[in-house]
Amino acid sequence: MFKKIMVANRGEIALRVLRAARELGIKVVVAHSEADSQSLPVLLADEAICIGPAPSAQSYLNIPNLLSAAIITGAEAIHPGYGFLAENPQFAEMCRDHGIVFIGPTPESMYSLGSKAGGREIAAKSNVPTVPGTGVLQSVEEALEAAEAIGYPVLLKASAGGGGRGQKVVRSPDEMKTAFAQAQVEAQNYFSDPSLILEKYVELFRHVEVQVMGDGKGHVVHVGERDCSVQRRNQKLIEEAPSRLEEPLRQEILAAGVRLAKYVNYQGAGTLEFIVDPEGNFYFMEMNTRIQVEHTVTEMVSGLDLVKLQIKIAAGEPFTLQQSDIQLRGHAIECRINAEDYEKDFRPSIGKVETLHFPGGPGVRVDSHLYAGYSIPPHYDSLVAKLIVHGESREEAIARMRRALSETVIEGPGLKTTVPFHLKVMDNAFYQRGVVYTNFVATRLLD
Amino acid sequence: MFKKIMVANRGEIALRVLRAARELGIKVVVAHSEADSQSLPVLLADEAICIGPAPSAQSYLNIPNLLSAAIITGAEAIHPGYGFLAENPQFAEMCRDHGIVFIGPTPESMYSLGSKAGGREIAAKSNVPTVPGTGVLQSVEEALEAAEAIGYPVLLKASAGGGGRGQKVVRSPDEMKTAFAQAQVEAQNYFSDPSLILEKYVELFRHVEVQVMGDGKGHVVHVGERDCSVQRRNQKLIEEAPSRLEEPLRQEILAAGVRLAKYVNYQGAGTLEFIVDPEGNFYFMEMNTRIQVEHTVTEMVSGLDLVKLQIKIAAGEPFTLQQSDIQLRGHAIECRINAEDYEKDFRPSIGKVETLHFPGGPGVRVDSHLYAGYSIPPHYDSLVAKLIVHGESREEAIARMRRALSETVIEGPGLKTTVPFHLKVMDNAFYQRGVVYTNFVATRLLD
Amino acid sequence: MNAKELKSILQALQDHEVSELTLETPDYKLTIKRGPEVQYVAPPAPVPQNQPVPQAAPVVPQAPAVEAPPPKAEPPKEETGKYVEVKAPIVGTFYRAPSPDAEPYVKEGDTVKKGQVLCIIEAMKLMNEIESEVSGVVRKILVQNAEPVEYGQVLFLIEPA
Amino acid sequence: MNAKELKSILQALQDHEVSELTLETPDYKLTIKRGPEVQYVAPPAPVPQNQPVPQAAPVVPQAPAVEAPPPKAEPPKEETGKYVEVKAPIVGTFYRAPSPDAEPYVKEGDTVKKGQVLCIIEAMKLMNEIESEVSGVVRKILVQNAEPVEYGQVLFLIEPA
Repeated sequence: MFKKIMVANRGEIALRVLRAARELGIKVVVAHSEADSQSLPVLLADEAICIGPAPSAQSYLNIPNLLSAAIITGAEAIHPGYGFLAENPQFAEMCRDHGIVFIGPTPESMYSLGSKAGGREIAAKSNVPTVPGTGVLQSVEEALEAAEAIGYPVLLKASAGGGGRGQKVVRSPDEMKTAFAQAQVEAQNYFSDPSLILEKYVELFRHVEVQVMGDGKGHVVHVGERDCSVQRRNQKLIEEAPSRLEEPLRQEILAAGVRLAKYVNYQGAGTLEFIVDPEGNFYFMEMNTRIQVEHTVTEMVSGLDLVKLQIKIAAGEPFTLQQSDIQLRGHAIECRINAEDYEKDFRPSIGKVETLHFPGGPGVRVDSHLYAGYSIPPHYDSLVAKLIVHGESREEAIARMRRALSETVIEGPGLKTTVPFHLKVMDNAFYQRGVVYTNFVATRLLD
Repeated sequence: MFKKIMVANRGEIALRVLRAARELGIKVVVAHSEADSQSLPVLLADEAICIGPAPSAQSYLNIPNLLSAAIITGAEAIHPGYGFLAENPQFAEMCRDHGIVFIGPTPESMYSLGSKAGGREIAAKSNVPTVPGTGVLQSVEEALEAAEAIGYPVLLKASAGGGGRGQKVVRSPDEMKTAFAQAQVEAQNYFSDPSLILEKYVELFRHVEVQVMGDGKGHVVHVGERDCSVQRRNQKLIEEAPSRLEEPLRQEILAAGVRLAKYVNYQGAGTLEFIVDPEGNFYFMEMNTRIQVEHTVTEMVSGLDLVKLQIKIAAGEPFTLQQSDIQLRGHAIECRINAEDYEKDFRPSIGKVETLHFPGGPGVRVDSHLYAGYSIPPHYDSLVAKLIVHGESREEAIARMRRALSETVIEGPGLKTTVPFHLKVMDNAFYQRGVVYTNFVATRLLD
Repeated sequence: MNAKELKSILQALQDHEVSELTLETPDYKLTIKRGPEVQYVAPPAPVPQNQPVPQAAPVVPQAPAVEAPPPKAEPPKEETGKYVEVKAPIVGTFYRAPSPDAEPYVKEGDTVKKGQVLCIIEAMKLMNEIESEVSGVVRKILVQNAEPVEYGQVLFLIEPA
Repeated sequence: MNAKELKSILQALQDHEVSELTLETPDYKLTIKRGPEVQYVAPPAPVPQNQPVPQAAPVVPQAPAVEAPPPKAEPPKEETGKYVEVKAPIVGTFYRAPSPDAEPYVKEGDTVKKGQVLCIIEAMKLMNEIESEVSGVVRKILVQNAEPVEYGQVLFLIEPA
């Protein structure tokens, strides 16, 4: 096992890694920016080292400074957390070149899974469904034919495109001709290339993801799945485990996740994201090759410490956990508490935390780097606390989350958090019944 | 289900009951003394009612005021917590007389189990072993005969006695004659009655207790057992679940607990305390007819909410939980954090909490009524927080407890807590190996 | 040591973030703790009222999602000084009269004698008579008939004779 | 002892970062505790010069069971005002000379010119020369040869010409 590792991250995930390492008896170096010199992970670290000024590009994304920091502090491995360099294969490669263990998958897995096309290819080879689509279309006629085969509605997309621009939803053959011409014009305007492709348009779906752990030697297990459908602008706000998918659909998705991860001989913790439509069709979207914010709900239902497992696998310890060892129990929900003013369109709200009181009692877990007197710096994301509850049933978990939220106090001059938003969701009848697709926040939470 | 209940207690257990009730959608009245008017349970309550001045005898033990408080606030039931009136059968009876549900067993069970003799009789009838002993001895010869049958060492006790006075340990027949005479004199002096009894002297033992839940209609399940051997002057300091007893001994004790509880047709949550010697002999000591401080470790390994179950049973909801439904997982440890100066012989230390920071992260639960700015009143017991951890194994739980303790900050002018004591226990090799009898603190924790 | 000197010391303490100061001279002993409380020990110098002593903000958790119970009737602050408060010695239901159709024991403005019954508090079906501890005039009755009262709740304000 | 005298003592305490002082003379006994009683586990944040110490006591969690790392060398407070600090622009290992057997680039007391190399910092096997941004005299070298340095760590104090 390692004697010393470095955390190349900040906030609650730096604290999470520190906790796991400390429980394993490993010393922890926390690399931090100047803005984070008084952060809780820095205060609790065995060693702290400043790796640059506040802006991420010069600190948490500064590969030379991070590697130098690991080298001069004698850290044997780097945990990248999530975000920043966690899914950067170059960084993983440079760690390896400098004899430092990158706690994550191999650079090769990251390269191959990192692109949409790469992921699609691997999915096809491991017999995991992706959203049906075409190659570049030569004509409207070809588009009509393909749409007929795939089934309406379909999505016309610029082949060279991205970010949703140049996309047209087509709901019937009648609309195809006009839409095709318009999409071509837009594709030409945005990307200087009028080539179009077409794929199935999934309008209403749940976001379901499978947690896997692999040893890089062919052994892969899943630790159940999560539902992360409560989103706003593609940002997850509330996650839960297990999903409310029925059997055998749930087992099929879990099996698909394991199949794909085995195909790439995956090492460490990874998440396979799927979309699932109301008819029970599911499609693989992408794989996140890192620990995720919402890994906590999986820990609550499994009793496992996923970050410790990451570290142990990276250290080359035998990964002996079998699928049958993993017993999921009860239901867990995580609310991401952001320093945002929910009533003002989730506008970021920074400042000093003067009064802080977190909930306790049965089934409540808090992962937060806040402390009374801490000033939330303006340079980074707005996640300030993760409130996680576990209950025997989803119903109990919701009641517990409502209770826990009502005990939470995070106050300071001008400081707002999303606690009131989460209370509103817990009180929402659609949420309580589990009727939650990714449009939930936009359509079900209106005043 | 009840619409409103009253908590007739204070501190962390009042908060615990409040949390359970709130999650069940029940309104909570917190009855409090004048000294507790700014306590956390009072601040979080739906209603608070002052029932007397600071001294317990005039407030938390003031039955007329408590009953009046329940009546005038319209509370349908009273939860007594632990301590105070929790094991007072008169109180339970008066609640019943006034049409208020006492959340606990029937007064009849409490009467019959409340005395040592009563407990011994019930144990005998339900075939549960108690410490072997005699009736009143007529002579030294009879004592020698009985000691031979029971096996040395034995304990000579005043028949009319209590509180350890007039007791003599006899390790061999040679010592008997002198000891018998001395004990007779002491018995005469202390209790004006020279009658002596004799029982087996168990010198080295673990304190193991079985958690049961019954519906008062004959259905009883156990929720595993706890080891509470880390004690100081008979005060429990650290508890864990499960015990480290080997099979089938563990199952025998669990079965004995259920047998006895079934025999009295037990209703609600109860705990059967056993002592277990190094040879695996176990003896029933007494039954605690209430929720206990250390119920939390059982909740951590079972995933059940015992206080909610208490309330549901008291409300007459069908108790459908079967033994096979109860799956225990992993290992849990609780440290009782007391406001005491461990280095000065655990002298109580009161004052204002100025800086407060509790640990978080995986497997950590905090039950505490503290908040930053709260003044610990001098009138009540010194328990200020329960820190509970859960891990896959006992080893992980110990590492996690050490980590969690090291994150804990409870500070104020002159305020000391037992956090350093607990850290010392977690670092103790005997504790880590699980070699813990009730003499652990006295014999293994010397500097 | 006069008030002015003390004031300038206090200002200096604040400027220099001093948390505690003890000064003993043959003439006086001075102890100052800054923050929530300021103590002066003999000989008592007049405490300047307008001194800038920082107040620690009380850090009290709030329960945003929980309904607060209706605030209890509180006597107006400026009046209480000259009045004697009659508080509920037990928890129960407050009654102004011995029976529903009887006259109240007392009304505002009535003169009462020490030992005179002011009201009853019903607790566990027992009627407990509450007597006045002073002679004087009933200036305020703070609880409505048949209202529940908690321990220590102020029931009457009496202006002693 | 008068207020003025006390004030000047307090100023001195702050200048020299004294947290506690007890003074007993035949005439008086004086005890002063300054500042919040807060221990930092991590390296102390650089204290801004010539600035009042923060007013509110920061409520910073401590980790009683965690070993504190050795404190980093800090420049003496009273001197820094007139000096220019040369800080590490990258993380790495500090070397005073271009090779183990070479003379150091500079010694204390040396006069340097703007742009002159003061040291090298090795990072990822690359030697990075650190140049002086001012002309002046090297008054203090705060890091030992071959010692690791973090970003922003003060390496030299230079008195500008």
